[in-house]
Amino acid sequence: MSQTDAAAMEMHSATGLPNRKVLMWAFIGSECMLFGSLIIVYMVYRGKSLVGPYPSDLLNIPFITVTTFVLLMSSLMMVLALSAVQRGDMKWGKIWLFMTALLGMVFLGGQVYEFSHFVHEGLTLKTNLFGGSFFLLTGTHGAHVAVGVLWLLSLVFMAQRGKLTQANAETVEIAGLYWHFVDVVWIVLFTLIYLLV
Amino acid sequence: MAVTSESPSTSAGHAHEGTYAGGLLSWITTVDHKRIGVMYGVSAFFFFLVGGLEALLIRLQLGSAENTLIDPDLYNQLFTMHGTTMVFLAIMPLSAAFFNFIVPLQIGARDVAFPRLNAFSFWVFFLGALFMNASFLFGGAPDAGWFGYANLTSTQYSPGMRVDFWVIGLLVLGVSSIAAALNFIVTIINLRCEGMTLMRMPLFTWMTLITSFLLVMAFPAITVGLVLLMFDRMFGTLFFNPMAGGDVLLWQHLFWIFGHPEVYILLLPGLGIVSEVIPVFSRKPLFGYAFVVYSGILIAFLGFGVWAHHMFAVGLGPVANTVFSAATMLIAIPTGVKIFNWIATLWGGSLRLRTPLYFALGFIAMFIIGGLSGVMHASAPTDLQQTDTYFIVAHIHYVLFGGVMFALFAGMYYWIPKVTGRMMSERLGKAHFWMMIISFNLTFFPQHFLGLHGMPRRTFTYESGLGFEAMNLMSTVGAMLLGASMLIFIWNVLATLKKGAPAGNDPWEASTLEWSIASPPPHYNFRVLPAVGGRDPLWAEDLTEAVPGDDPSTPEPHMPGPSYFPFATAVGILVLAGGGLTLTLPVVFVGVALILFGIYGWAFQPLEH
Amino acid sequence: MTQTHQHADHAHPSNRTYILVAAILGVITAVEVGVFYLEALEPVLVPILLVLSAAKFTMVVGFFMHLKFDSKLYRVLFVGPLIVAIAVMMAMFLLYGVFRA
Amino acid sequence: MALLVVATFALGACGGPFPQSALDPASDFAWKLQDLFEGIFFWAVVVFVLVEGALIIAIVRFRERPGGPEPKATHGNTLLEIAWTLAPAIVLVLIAIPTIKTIWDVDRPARGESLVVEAVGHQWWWEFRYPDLGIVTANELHIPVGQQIDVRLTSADVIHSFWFPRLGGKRDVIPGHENQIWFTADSAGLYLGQCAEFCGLSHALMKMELVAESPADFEAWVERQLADAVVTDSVSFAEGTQAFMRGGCIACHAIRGTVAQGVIGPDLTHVGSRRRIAGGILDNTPENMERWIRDSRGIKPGSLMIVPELDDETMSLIVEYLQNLK
Repeated sequence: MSQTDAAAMEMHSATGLPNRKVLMWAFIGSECMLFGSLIIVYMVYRGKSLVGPYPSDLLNIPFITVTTFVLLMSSLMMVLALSAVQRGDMKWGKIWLFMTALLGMVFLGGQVYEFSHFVHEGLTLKTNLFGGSFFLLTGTHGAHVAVGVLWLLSLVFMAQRGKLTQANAETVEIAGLYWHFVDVVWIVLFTLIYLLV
Repeated sequence: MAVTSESPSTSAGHAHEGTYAGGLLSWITTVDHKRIGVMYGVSAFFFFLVGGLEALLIRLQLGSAENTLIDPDLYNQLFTMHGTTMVFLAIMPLSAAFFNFIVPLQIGARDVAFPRLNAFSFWVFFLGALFMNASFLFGGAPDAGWFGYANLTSTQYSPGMRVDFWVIGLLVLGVSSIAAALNFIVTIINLRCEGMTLMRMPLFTWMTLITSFLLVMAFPAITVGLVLLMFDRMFGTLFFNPMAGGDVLLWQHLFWIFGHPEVYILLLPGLGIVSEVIPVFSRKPLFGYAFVVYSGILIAFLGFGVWAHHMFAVGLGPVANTVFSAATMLIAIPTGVKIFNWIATLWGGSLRLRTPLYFALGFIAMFIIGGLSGVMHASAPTDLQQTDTYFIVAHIHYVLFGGVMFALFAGMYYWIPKVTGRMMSERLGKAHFWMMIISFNLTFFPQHFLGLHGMPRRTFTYESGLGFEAMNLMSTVGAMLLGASMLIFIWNVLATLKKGAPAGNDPWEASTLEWSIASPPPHYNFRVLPAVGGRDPLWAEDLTEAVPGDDPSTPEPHMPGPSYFPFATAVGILVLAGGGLTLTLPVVFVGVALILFGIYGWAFQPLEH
Repeated sequence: MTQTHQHADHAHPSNRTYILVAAILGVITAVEVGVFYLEALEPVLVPILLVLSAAKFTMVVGFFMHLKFDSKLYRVLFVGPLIVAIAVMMAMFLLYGVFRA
Repeated sequence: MALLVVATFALGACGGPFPQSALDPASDFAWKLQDLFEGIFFWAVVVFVLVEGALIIAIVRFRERPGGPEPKATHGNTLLEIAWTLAPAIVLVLIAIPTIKTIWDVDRPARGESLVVEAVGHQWWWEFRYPDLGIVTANELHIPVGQQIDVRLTSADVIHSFWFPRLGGKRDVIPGHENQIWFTADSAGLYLGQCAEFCGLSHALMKMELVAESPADFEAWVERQLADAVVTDSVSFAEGTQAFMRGGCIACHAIRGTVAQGVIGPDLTHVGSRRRIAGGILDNTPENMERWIRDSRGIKPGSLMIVPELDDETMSLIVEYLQNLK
């Protein structure tokens, strides 16, 4: 929402905390339960597939380690972007934001490659319980990454048109919270899906 | 009655009936929390009547043994939609109506934190509710129970679109609930007026906050369950297919991880209302405020640890049953604490026996019964006899009707003067109360015995000779009277709108901030944002210091302008739902395009016009 | 009254800290994968991986999301539901014997 | 005290008798639940009287009186709060102890000698197998009094729930899981049961019966069930057999000793001996059997039974044939 909100409504904040940031944290709390439930499904069905391919047949640890690293680094880009915007350094702010989105897209590209490889190897949603729960869990995460990429690109676009300035650091911060959370979820998924086969 | 007709602010009160002025378009684009609250209230009450009508048809069918009035196909649709409607389309949005109208007033704010998100929540709820009920016109309503146990909901055992309507409808309603809950979390945390610390918040606001947290934490679990089911039905996944190793019990876990907190989502707002009404009409502050607050938090927290008590008969084994039995019994303690504190509030008071208090007292009396029968099936072994029988039907109605609906009616009688600016008829209100409480007990008390004597629930017929006839007939007669009692309420509301006496600012001599301003409140609520120095600001010794009031010398504050983007986004979601239901990609794209259009327009439209 | 609190989060870590944190995250990830391939660690694989992953989780949330430095309220909003989610997950894992060998 | 509780219930309830009542236990399992329930019920009554009493006293005593004093603003009392936190806690402990004892007594596998019965839930009828005796039947379970019965529960389609209220609590019948329930009937008689988990269109019409009889009677019943379908020389029997095969019944039904070996529907080897047909909803008379065959979907909506149009003669032959399968 625009900057004029608070002024227009004389909305003071009893806690001194920005409304949108409180909203984002509460939303992230809710997301914990969403991914928690999806993880429950994946873990409960781990090893319950009646037919293959099974996780150990398909999961490519070195490959996914690379994309995991890419996503971790995108989080670094994100904090650098925020700190640049907070300093008023919009040039670097824009660059770091774009880098974040770019690394996000690389991660998504990796996921697309992984998915199509699995499908090629005979694993689809309908093949077995592993297929269904794997695609649903990582797919939901991927959708979150995609939304984040769109969001970040919108911010880059706004910055390009001069509509994103130091005064909007909060807007970047909130997008950042979302982005880091998506990263955090992947940290958990990486361990549970790929390493605890 | 304490109508402050001489006070200067009453004249201001008349001036504010413009709060509701304007045509249909102004309602569609409104972002005013009061108008949204009214829309929530009216539509939720409409769906309450729809759900009630479904219940009456069910009772007509069960009025006699081996009755053939309603065939099983229709019967299963009716009980499924009765449950779904009452939970998601009646009680939750009725609570939301109070959240919307009352909470910003109680905390001394001009609106909620995100007014357009609020409008969006309402429209998603309303369109989702229409979507769910539209199923009646397209091949029949959902018929697998409001709990939708897998694998009865699979395409093999539930072909057609009925269950799809249910799955997609609930997903849509979940969006609405989570958005609204996030909004109220921020509103209550951030928009409290000066001096209103957390431990000075009115109880209703407290319970709204706790309910909102429950919503954001509980809904994701059912969302995941529904998505699994949707994938099974639409894309052929195997999540709930036992032939492929899928576990049908996983649905039950996910459903009840949501479903038990959901019970408290339904209940806590009612507890909040009663905690407001009782002190006001006892003329003394709430006894043990902190304990009532903490017990609410404790109930909510424990609510996440008891879901498997809905599954005692599935054979989880003695360890799980012991743990979940014990955890469930624990909940009785904070619940008891609340009841004792209410009675202690009454004790030593000067009870003004007006309609809101009647309903609040009726709530306590009925809720005790529902609580005690609840303890009976908290014990896993006794539950083996009671689960899935009419005993549970009786229990849930003592909690949700005798409990929650009585509390919500207390809230309606209490706050409708604030909403409309007019007093409701005491005579009709009390007639409504007595007819409702008598017919309620006539309907549901015998059902305890029906259950214990072996009548399973969700059965469209019962054989003669099992001894069920007399009690079922009693129940049916009671239900008809219960339905009729609603007519008194509707009559009362209509008469109030037409010729109710002016309410003034504070007809009940209440203590919270919503009563410090005109009825109905002006669109900006407070000309000057109030500041409070205690829990009961209007009862404070020095009124002027506590509440600045509606000082006409200050200019009217600017309020956010109307916006059609929330409505457009909600319509986009409805279109998307329709596309998903029929699996037509073009419709899905149109829906997504509408949603994106709505969100972008929304994001870039300044709040003030 | 609100303005005075607005920038309570002045104590931002520097970019140097961020890069250090990112480096540690990368190292932990490498260690995780290493542990995964070391057969000698097979019996303790699960606890090691869970601890390492929790450490990464905490670092991202604490430093990148500023939870370590920000208002306590955000911590309540996040950690409350997180605890409920973890408790529910643990209960379900126990009911289904997920970590049973 | 048991009597007192039962009397209270009888007074509170109208109608009756209640042949399917959980309050009339007839097995060890059912008695355990009943004893526990009575204890909890006692405490519920005590709490009910105390709390509702306090509420009523408060309402009557503190009604507003004209000219009465403004009430004193009390804000709370920590001692009282502790007291009314502890009081229900104590009552709950008194309830929890026997509860947990009973859980560990009933939620465990059967111990000792028992007669194993496999119950398979179908939409909307029950298949019963006695694996040790080699008997397959439907909707009517026979057991000897005084012998522990160990019922293994599985489902052929959706979730059902096995429930004979007088013989104990429910246990869900879940596809993909095997559940277990065990009990010992303490007196001979006919017990009524019914599916308790909503299982689709005709859930209300999924009934079953249990005949508990003396060991000698049970032995006799086993003998009769073990025999193949009765074969007589009468012409109508042979014709009936032919008609049964012609009518397509053999696609789903089995009659041991004949070519009929279908597995989808109930085993009809001794259908003539059963008290009821059609999933326990119709008395087993020739008229009812004909009605059922002609209009199974009218009587039980959603029933899977498909019967081709039969002329009157074939129909009467089939009915007579089935009635003779004692």
